[in-house]
Amino acid sequence: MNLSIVLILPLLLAGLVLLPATRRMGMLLAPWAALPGLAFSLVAPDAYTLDIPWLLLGSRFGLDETGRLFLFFTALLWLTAGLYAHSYLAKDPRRHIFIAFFLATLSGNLGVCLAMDAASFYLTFAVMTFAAYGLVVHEGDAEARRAGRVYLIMAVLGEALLIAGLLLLAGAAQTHFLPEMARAAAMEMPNLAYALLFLGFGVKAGVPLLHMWLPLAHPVAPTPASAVLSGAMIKAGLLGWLRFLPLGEATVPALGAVILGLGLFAAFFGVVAGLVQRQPKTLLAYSSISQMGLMTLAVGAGLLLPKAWSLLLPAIGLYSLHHGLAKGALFLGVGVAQRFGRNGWVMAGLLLPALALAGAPFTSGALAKTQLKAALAGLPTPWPELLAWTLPLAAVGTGMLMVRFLLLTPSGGKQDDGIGLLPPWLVVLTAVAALAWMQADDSTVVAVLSGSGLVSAAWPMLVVALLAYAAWWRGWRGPAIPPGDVLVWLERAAATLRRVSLPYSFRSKRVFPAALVYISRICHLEKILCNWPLVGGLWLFVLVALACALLLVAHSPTV
Amino acid sequence: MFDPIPWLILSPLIWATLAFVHGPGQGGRLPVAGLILQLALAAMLAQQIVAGGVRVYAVGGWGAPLGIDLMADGLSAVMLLLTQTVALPLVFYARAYFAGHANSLRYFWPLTGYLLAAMNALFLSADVFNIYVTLELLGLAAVGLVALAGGAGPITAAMRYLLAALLGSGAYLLGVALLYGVYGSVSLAALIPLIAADAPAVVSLAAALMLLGLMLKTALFPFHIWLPPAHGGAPAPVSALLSALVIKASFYLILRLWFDLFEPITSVAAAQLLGALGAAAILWGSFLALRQTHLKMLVAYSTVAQIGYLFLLFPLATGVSAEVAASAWQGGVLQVVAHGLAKAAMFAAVGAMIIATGRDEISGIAGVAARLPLTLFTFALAGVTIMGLPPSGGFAAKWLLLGAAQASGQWWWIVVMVVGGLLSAAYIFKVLRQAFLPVEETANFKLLPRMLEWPVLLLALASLVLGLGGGEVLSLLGAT
Amino acid sequence: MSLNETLPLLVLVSSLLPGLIIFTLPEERRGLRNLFNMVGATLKLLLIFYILRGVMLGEEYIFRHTILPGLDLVFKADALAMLFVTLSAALWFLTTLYAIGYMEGSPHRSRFFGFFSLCVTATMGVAMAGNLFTFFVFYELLTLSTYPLVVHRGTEQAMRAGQVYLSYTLGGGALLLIGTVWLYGLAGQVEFTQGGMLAALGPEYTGQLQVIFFLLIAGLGVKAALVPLHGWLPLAMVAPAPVSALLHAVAVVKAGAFGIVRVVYDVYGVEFAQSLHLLMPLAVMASVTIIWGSLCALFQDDLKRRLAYSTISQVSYIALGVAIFGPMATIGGMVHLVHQGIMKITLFFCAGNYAETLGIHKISEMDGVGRRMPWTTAAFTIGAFGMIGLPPLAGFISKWYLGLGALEAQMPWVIAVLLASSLLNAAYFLPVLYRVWFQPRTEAWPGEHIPMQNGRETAWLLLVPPLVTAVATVLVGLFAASAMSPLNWVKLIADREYLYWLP
Amino acid sequence: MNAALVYALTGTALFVLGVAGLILQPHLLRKILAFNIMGSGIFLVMVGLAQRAGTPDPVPQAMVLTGIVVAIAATALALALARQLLDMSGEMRLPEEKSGKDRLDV
Repeated sequence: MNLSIVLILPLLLAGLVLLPATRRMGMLLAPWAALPGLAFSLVAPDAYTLDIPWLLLGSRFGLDETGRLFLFFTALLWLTAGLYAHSYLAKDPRRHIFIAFFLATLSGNLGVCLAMDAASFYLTFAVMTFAAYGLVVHEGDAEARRAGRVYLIMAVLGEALLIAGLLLLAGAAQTHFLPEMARAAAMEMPNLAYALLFLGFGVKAGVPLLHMWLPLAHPVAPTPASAVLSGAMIKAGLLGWLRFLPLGEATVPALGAVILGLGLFAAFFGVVAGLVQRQPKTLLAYSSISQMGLMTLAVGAGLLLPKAWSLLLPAIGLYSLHHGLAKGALFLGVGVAQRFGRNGWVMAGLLLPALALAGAPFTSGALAKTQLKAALAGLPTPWPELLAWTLPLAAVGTGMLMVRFLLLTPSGGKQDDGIGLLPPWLVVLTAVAALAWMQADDSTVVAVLSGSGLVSAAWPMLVVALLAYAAWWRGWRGPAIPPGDVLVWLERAAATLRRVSLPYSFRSKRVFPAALVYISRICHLEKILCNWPLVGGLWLFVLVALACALLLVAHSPTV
Repeated sequence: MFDPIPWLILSPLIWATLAFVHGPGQGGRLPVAGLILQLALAAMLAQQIVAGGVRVYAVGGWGAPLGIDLMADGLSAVMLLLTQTVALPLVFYARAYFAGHANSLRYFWPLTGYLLAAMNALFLSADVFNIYVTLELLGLAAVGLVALAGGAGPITAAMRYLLAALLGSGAYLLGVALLYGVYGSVSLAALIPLIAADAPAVVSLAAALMLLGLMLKTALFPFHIWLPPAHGGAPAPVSALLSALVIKASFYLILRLWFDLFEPITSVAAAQLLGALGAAAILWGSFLALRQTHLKMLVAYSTVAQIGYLFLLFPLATGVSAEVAASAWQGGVLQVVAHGLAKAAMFAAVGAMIIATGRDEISGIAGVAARLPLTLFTFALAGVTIMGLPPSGGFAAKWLLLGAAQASGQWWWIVVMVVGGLLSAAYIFKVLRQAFLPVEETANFKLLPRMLEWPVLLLALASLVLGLGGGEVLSLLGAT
Repeated sequence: MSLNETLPLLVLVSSLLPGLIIFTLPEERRGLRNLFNMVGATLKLLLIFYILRGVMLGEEYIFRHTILPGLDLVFKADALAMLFVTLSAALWFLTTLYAIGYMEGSPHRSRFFGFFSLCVTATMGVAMAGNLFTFFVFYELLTLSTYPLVVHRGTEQAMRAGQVYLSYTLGGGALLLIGTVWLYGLAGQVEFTQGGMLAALGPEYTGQLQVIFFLLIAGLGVKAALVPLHGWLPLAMVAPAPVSALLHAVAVVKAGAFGIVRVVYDVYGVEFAQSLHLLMPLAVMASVTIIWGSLCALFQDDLKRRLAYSTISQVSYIALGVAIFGPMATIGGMVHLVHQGIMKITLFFCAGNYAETLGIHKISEMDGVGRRMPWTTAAFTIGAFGMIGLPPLAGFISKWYLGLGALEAQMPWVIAVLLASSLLNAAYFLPVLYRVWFQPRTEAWPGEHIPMQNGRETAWLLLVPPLVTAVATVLVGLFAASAMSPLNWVKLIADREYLYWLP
Repeated sequence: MNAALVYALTGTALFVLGVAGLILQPHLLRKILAFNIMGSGIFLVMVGLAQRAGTPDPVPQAMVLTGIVVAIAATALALALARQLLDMSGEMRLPEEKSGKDRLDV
C-alpha cells in the first residue's frame, strides 16, 4: 500500500465530487475515503519513512508509534463520520460542496499524522485548517457565518504564529526534518520558537484565550463535521506539540509551568462555561476544551520533567484515543437523537461515551485517567499536591457536564430516514468500549480493575449523582455565558472602539494649488523679454561680461 | 581624385537657380536629384577625410590671402552629412506638403537651395570673413523662408528674425575687423598660431563680439525671443530646416571659434557664463514649451531648450583634463546631430498632424493616435531623442555630457540636464497624451499622402539609430 | 557572429519584429495579427529553452556592441538573467493568449499588441542586460513602451494614470541615470559580475559609492514601487487587465526589483554592500513597504486596486531578500521574483475575467461569483492563498527562505514583518474569498458580457491562462525541491553569488 | 593719435550709435537705417585699422566691398518686409513695440 494513496485519494475524490460529470461516482466513494488511511495505520511496517526529495522543500512522511495511534483513531473517526454524513446530508442539495471540503479536510488531517518534516506538516495542517472552514460555514445562516469568520481569523492567526515558530525552529536546528529537527533545536533552546509553536498549535487545541472559535464553530457545523472537528482535528494541535516541542529532550521550566497551568485552568474553565450552555453541541465543545486541558497539562509536565516523558507520551496517546472516540460518539449521537428522539436505546448509546468521558469504572476514561495520573506522579512540588485534588475535581466537573448534556439532548420529531446513521455510530460506540483496553499499558489495566482503582473511579460518579440530583431538585440553571465567552466581550469592546475612531479615508489632496497659479504668472515674463530694448540691453550686458571674462584670463599674470 | 568640396556648394546653387528660372511651383524634382547627389558627395568627402585627414581646396587656385580657401575636417564633414541627411527627406516631405499650395511654393525651392548652398559653404569656409558672408547669406535665405507663408504673423516674425540676424552678423563683422586690424589676416589657419603667440586685449573684445553675435543668431537664452514666432509661424518644412540646421550653423561657428581660434584666450569664467545661459535656456525653454497651447510653438520652444544643452559643452570642455574635454566635445557634437535629426522629424510630424486635423492647437489633435499612428509614432520617436532617453542619439550625447560633468566635478550641470530632461518629457507627453484621447467617429481627418509620413519616420529613426551607431560619428569627428 | 552571440539578440528580435509588423497591420487583420503574436511568443520560448539548457551546461551567451568608446551594449544570458527571461517569456505567452481573448472586439488592437510586444522586448533587454548601461537603456525603453498601454483606454482616468506613471518612472529614470553615469565615471564599464565589481575601488570612494547606491535604489525603487515611490502603481491599474497583469507580474515592477538584485549582487557585490552598511536601510525600506502596501490594500473596494496595493507589498519581498545578507535570504528574494509573478498574474487574469465576463470591478459586487465562475474563482483562490503564503503554494517557499535567511543574518525582526504581512494578506484576501464562495447572490450581475455556454463560464482564451498559472503556482511550490524548479535554479545562482558559501 | 585710430574710433562710435538705434528705435525704417549706420561703422573700422605703414591693404578693401553688397541685399530685404508689414498691419513697428513713441509714423 502506497502512502500517497492515503493522502491523494481523498483529494481526487473531492475533485470527482466537484465535477458535475463524475459527481455520482464521487459521492458514492467519498464515505470510504478514510479507509486507506485506517488500513495503512494497521499494516504499515514499524518506523516507516518515505522521503520525497522533490516535494516542497524536500519532504518526509513516516509513521512512528505516536503517529500510528493518531492516524488510527483519526482515520477511524473520519471513516465513520464520512459514512454518517452520507446519510445525514442525503437531502441537502449542496451536499457535494460539503463532501468536497470534508474530503480535503480529511486529507489534511491524515497528512498531519504522517508528515515528518516541518514544511509538509505545515502544509497538511493548513490544508486541514482552511478546508475545515467550508465545514463550519456549510449551514450558511448568520450564526454559521459568524462562527466561520471567527474561525478563520483565529486560524489565520494560528498559521502565522506557526510559520514564525517553525522558521525560528528550523533556523536553530538547520534542518526541517523530524525528528532530528526537534532534537537539534533542543540544543539551541529557541524559547521564542517554542512559545510561538505552543500558541500556534494552541489555537487548534483550544488553549484558553485561543479557544474562542471552538464553541462557536464546533456546534454550527453539520454533525459529522462537528464530530471530526472535536474528535480528530483538535488533536492535530496536540500532535503538533508532540512533534515540535523538545519533549523528553530538555527542560523548559517557564514554558512548561505556563502550559501546565493553562491546561489545568482549561480543564475547569471548560466545565464551568459548558455547564451553563443551552445547546448540547456547544456544551460538548466546552467539554472538549476541558478535556484538551488535561492533555495540555500533560504536555506541560513533559516540558518540566523530560525523564517522565517516556511514561507521559503513551498516556497522552491513550487519552487522545479515548477522548477522540468518545467525543466523536457523543456528537454523532446528538445527530441520532435529533432523528430518532430520546429513545431508550439512543440514551443508552449516549450514556456509554458520556460515562467514558467522566471516567466511570470499566470505561476507557478510567483507563486514560489512571495512566495519566501515574505518568504525572514524578512532577516537582507543588504540582503533585495540586493535581492530587484538582484532577478528581475535574472528573466530577466532567461528570456534571455529561449529566447536563444528557438532559439537553434534543427530543426531535421522529424521522425514519436516519437509519443510515446508526451503523457508523455503533462502530464508534464499539470502539469507545473496546479500543482503549487494547491500547492501555498492562499495569494500567491492572490498576483500573483493581479494587482501589474501581473506587477512585467510582466515587466521583457518586458525587456527580448527588450533585445532579440536588441541582435538579433545586431547579438550578445557572447564569448564562454566551457561547464564545471572551470573544463576545471583545466584540463589544471593538464595536465601541469603532464608534469612537473615525474611519481613515485615503483621499488625494491637491497640494500647492497656489503655487501653480504663481508659476503660470511666470509666463508673463516671456512677453516682457520680447521687448527689443530689454533684449538689446541684455545682449550688451552679456557682451561686456563675456569680454571681461575673456580678458581676465588672457591678461592675468598667471597665464 | 575627384574633389567633392566645390560641388557641395555649387549643386544647391545650380538647382536653386534653375528652380527660380523654372517658375513658381515648379522644379520639385531637381532638388531631389540635387540632394541625393549632395548626400553622396558629403559621404564621399567624409570618407576622404577619414582616409586622408583634413582637406583644403583653394577656389580658383588662388589661395590665401587673396583667394578663398575651403577646408573640410571631421567636424565639417559631420555637419555637411547632417545637413544633407536632414534636407533630403524634407525635400520629399515638402513636395507633398506644398502640393496644391503653388503660392507658398513660389520661392520655396530657390530659397531652400540658397540656404543649403550658404550652409555648405559655411561649413567649408576656412576664413572668418568668408564665414561672415555665408552667415549673412544663410540668414537672408532663412528670413525669406520664414516670410514665405505671408500674412502678418510670419512677416513680423521674419522682420524680427532679420533684425536679430543683422545685429548678430554686424557684431561678428566688427570682431572680424578688429582681428584683421591686429593680425592682418582672416584665415583661420593663419590666425590660430598668431593668437596663441600673442593676444592683446582687443582680441578678447573681438572674440566677445563674434561669439555674442553668433549667440544671437543661435537664439541662446535670453536672445531667443525671435525664434519661437519665426519657427513656429513658418510652414512645417521650413520650420524643420530652420530648427534643425540653420541655428546649428551658427553654433558650429561658435564651436570653431571657441575651440580652434580663441582656444588660447578662453577662460573658465567665460565658459561658465555660457553654461549658465545654456542652463537658463534649458529650464526656461522647457518650461515655456510646457505652457504652450499650439503645437508648433511648443516644438519651437523645445528648440530653445535644446540649444541650451549645446552650450553646456563649453563649461564641460574648458579648463578640464583633455579626456573630459574630449568627451564633452563629442557629446556636444552628437547633441547637434541628434537634435538636428529629431527636431526636423518633430516639426515635420507636427506639420502632418496639423494638415490632417486642420488645427494647430494641441487640444485639436485628439484621436491622432488612432488615425495617424505612423505620424504619432514618428513624433514619439523624435521625442525620445529630445527627452534624451535611451537608446537615442540624444541619450548618447547626454551620457557623454553627464559623464564629463561627473568627471570634472561640475555636478550642477548634471542637475540641470536631468531636470531639463524631465521637463522635456513633460511637454512631449503633453502632446502624446492629447493624441491618445478618443475622438468621435465623425471627426474629419484628412487623408495624408504617404510622403508626409514615411520620410519623416526615416528621420526619426535615424535619430534613434544614432544612439546605437554614435561611435561612427565620433570616429569621423575625430579624423584629422 | 557565432551562434552564442546571436542567440541573446534573437530572443529580443523574436518579440521586437512581430511587434513592429503588428503596428503596420490594419485593424481587421485579426488572424494574421494573432499568428504573428503567437509565433513570436512560441519562438521566444523555444529559444529560451535552448539557452537554458546551454546555461545549465556552462555555455556562455554574450553579445557585445560598442556604441561609444568605453560604452558597450551587452546582452548576457547568465543564470540570473535566464531566471527573469524565462519567467517573462512564459508569462508573456500566456498573457498574449489572454489578451487576444480579452481585447476581442475592442478598438486599436494593432497598436495595443504592437506596444505589448515592445514592452516584452524591453523586459527581455532588462533581463539580459550585461552591464548597467544596457540595463538603463532598456529600463527606460520599458517606461516608454508601457505608457501607451496604460493610457490605452483613452479615458480621462487612464490619462491621469498615465501622467502619474510617467512622472514617477521618468523621475526615477533620471536618478538612475545620474547614478549610472557617476558609477561609470568612477569605475569605467560597470559590467554585471558575479560577486560585484566595486570592491576593488579604494576606501576613499566609500562616501561616493554610498550616495550612488542611494541614487540607484531610488531610481529602481520607483518601478519596484518601494514606499514612498509607489504612488503610480495603484493608479496604473486602470489599464486593461492583460496590461495590469504584465505591469504587476512580469514587466515593470519586476524590472525594478530585478534591477535592485543586479545592483546589490552584480554591481556592488553583496559582501561589499554589506561592508558599506547599505543593506540595512534597504531592508528597512522594503519592510515598511511590505507593511504599508498591505495596510492600504485593506481599504480598497476596487478589486484591481486592492491587487495593486498587494503588489506593492509583495514585490518588496524581493528587495527584502536582497537586503538581508546571506544565501538563504537571497534564495528567498530571488525565487519570489518568479513566484510573485505567477501568483499575481493569476490574480489579475481572474480580476480581468470578472470584469470582462460579468462586469464586476468592485469587491462589493463579487457576492457568490464562485458559483457562476467556479474555475476562475478557484484560480483566484489559489493565487490569494499563495499570496498569504500558505503551503504548498509558491508564496510559502519564498517566505520560508526569507525567514530562514533573516535568522541566518541575525535579523529576527524580519520574521515579525513577514508575519504581519501574512496576516494582513489574509485580512484583505480572505473576505474576498468568503464573498465569492459563501455569500449568496442577491442581485443581477453588473454587466454580463459573456453568457454561460454549455457549462463554460467564460471564453476559453480568458479561462485557460489563469488556470495554467494557478496550476503553476501549486506546482512550483509543491515541487520546489525538484531539480527543475525555480527554487533550484535560484539556489544555483545564490551558490555563485556567495562564493564562500558551500551548500 | 594717428589717422587710422581716428578712423577706427569714429567707426566704433558709429557702430555703437547703430546698435543703439537698432535696439531702441521702434520704427522699422529707423531700425533699418540704424543697421546701415552700424555697417558703415564696421567698414570704417576695417579700413582704418588695416592701414599698415601708410600703404593701403587691398584685402580689407575687398572685404568692405563685399560687405557693402551684403548690406545692400539685407537692407533691400528688410525694406521689402517692412513694406509688407505696413500693408498688412498699417504699422511700421513690431507689435511688441507699439507703445513706443514715433514721430516718423507714416
